[in-house]
Amino acid sequence: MEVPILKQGPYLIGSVQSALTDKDLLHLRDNLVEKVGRLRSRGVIVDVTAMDVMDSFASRTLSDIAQMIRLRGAETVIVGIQPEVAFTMVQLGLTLQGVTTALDLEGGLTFLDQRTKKRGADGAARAR
Amino acid sequence: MEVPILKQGPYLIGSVQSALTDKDLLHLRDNLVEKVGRLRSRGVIVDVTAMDVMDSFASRTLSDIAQMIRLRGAETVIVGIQPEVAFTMVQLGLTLQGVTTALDLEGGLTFLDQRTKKRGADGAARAR
Amino acid sequence: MKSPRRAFAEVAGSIEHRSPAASKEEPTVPIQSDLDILVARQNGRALAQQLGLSTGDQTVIATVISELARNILLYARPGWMILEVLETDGRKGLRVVARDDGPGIADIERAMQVGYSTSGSLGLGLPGVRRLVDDFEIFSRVGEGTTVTITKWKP
Amino acid sequence: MKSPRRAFAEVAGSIEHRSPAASKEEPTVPIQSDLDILVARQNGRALAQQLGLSTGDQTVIATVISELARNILLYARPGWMILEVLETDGRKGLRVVARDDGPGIADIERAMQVGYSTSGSLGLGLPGVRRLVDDFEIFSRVGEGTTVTITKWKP
Ligand SMILES: Nc1ncnc2c1ncn2[C@@H]1O[C@H](COP(=O)(O)OP(=O)(O)O)[C@@H](O)[C@H]1O
Ligand SMILES: Nc1ncnc2c1ncn2[C@@H]1O[C@H](COP(=O)(O)OP(=O)(O)O)[C@@H](O)[C@H]1O
Repeated sequence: MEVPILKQGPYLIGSVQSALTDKDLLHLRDNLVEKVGRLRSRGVIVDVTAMDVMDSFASRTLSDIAQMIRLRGAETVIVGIQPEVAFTMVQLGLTLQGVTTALDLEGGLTFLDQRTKKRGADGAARAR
Repeated sequence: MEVPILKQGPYLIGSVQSALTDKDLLHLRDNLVEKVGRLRSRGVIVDVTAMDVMDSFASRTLSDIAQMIRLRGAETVIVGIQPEVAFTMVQLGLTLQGVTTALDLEGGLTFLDQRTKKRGADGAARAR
Repeated sequence: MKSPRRAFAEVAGSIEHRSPAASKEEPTVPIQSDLDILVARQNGRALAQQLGLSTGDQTVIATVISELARNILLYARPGWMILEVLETDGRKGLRVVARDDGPGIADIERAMQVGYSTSGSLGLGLPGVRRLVDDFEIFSRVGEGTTVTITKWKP
Repeated sequence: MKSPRRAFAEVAGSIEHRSPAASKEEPTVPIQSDLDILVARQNGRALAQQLGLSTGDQTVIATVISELARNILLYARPGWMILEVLETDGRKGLRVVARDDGPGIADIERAMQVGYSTSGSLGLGLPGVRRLVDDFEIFSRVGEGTTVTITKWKP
């Protein structure tokens, strides 16, 4: 299932609607990286509320997305990781090191607003 | 013994009152991970002043708590590790890598205030 | 969330490699594509829910299936996932068997270490799975294949 | 905080496996649940305090007991902890014996390595315990059980 990507002002929001195959996740990655340049977006939110499993592949792909987006000059926030999913990820050793997280869409938007306010109109992203 | 979790403004404070069994610690973990989402907390403090022993299990569980809370978009600070406990932990190789610590409750609150002031009202957490 | 009881066995001997055809009543899901991973873990979650496992444990089962199926896809395709409900001594549990006729693993102990990977991947799969479940067994013979058997007991 | 004297022995031979019943005057705490770990380490701290060990060394004793009891719970339950006060050549010390009839350890040298774990755990317990105490001895025979004996001397 293709993940819809919505443009909301200077941000892109990828809203996962259901469990994803590996190919779906890779499409999401490629689409975000392409769109963030075409639409000159300053931030990206990936909402994973609907993901009931986050295995090593999904976790790695989300990290990759955040790093690729950063190299394109924008910020990424992963939002909506459910409690059971967080529990299982940590037991597996999947900690999304270096990736920003927020509780939900609202938290993600607030974070991006804060971050991008501090920088220029077209923004710039800094490695952590 | 159940560890009481107090809500103080945007923060949760888990205050260990006595030596804990493994099950008590796991309950603390599960309760914090659940509450941080339900109450939209921006930070969590675990006060371990009363813990006279920190073995590999306790140490790992505290790390897990910090990582799970981060995946839910909030910050964690462990406060109150006593000098003898710190000594023994390091000899055992338990260094709470990647986990933020502070001397006491006050130090923990100051840290969280600093961190969350920099970010939006709903906050977001980034791994170090 | 986790029972402290835990069994671990590494078997690398003359045990008969279990044929998937031998277990007739169990649903056997072949793993040949990324879509099969999805189907297998959805089956696993449904069975875990039916058994009355907590949503936390349902997530654990689905994730474990995902990791084991992924290894089959990466290293030993095709393979099979067998899901079964156990009942012994009044205890109920869910068993997952991931089985393949792939190249096998020469050094199992090494494969079980955090960070060891022959595919440039994270090397977290097998040790992580072991941490998530109650019982964990891996049997492998080079040139014949690998069987990983895990059980999650209902508390 | 630590005496420089330190003995280490790995015994894997024909020494008679010590029965907990043989030591009648010593308090033997069975380790079967996580609550027993708590009780054992509180006993240990109390005895260490009685003996006049520093609060630092009391914490060391309690932590060492916790780690050894945890290994029994994870790998070899049930087992026993025996605490005794030693007095030799005018020196006083506290001895902890952790004993089980579990599966034993096949390769002790490996089990003593930092990071080696068969449970996906940290693998810090045994090497860490050795670092914390003055005398450390481990005896294990596969199929019979494991005995770890440590001593902390009063400086
Ligand atoms: N079913 C299998 N068949 C053959 N080799 C396997 C299989 N599963 C795992 N392995 C081997 O074990 C290694 C470790 O696996 P794992 O811990 O899951 O990490 P990763 O998949 O990230 O490499 C793999 O890199 C691979 O060499
Ligand atoms: N009492 C015991 N009986 C059997 N095996 C044991 C026992 N204690 C330790 N072991 C083995 O030694 C390994 C290393 O132990 P340890 O250093 O305490 O680390 P960890 O408990 O984190 O694995 C364990 O993983 C286990 O295989």
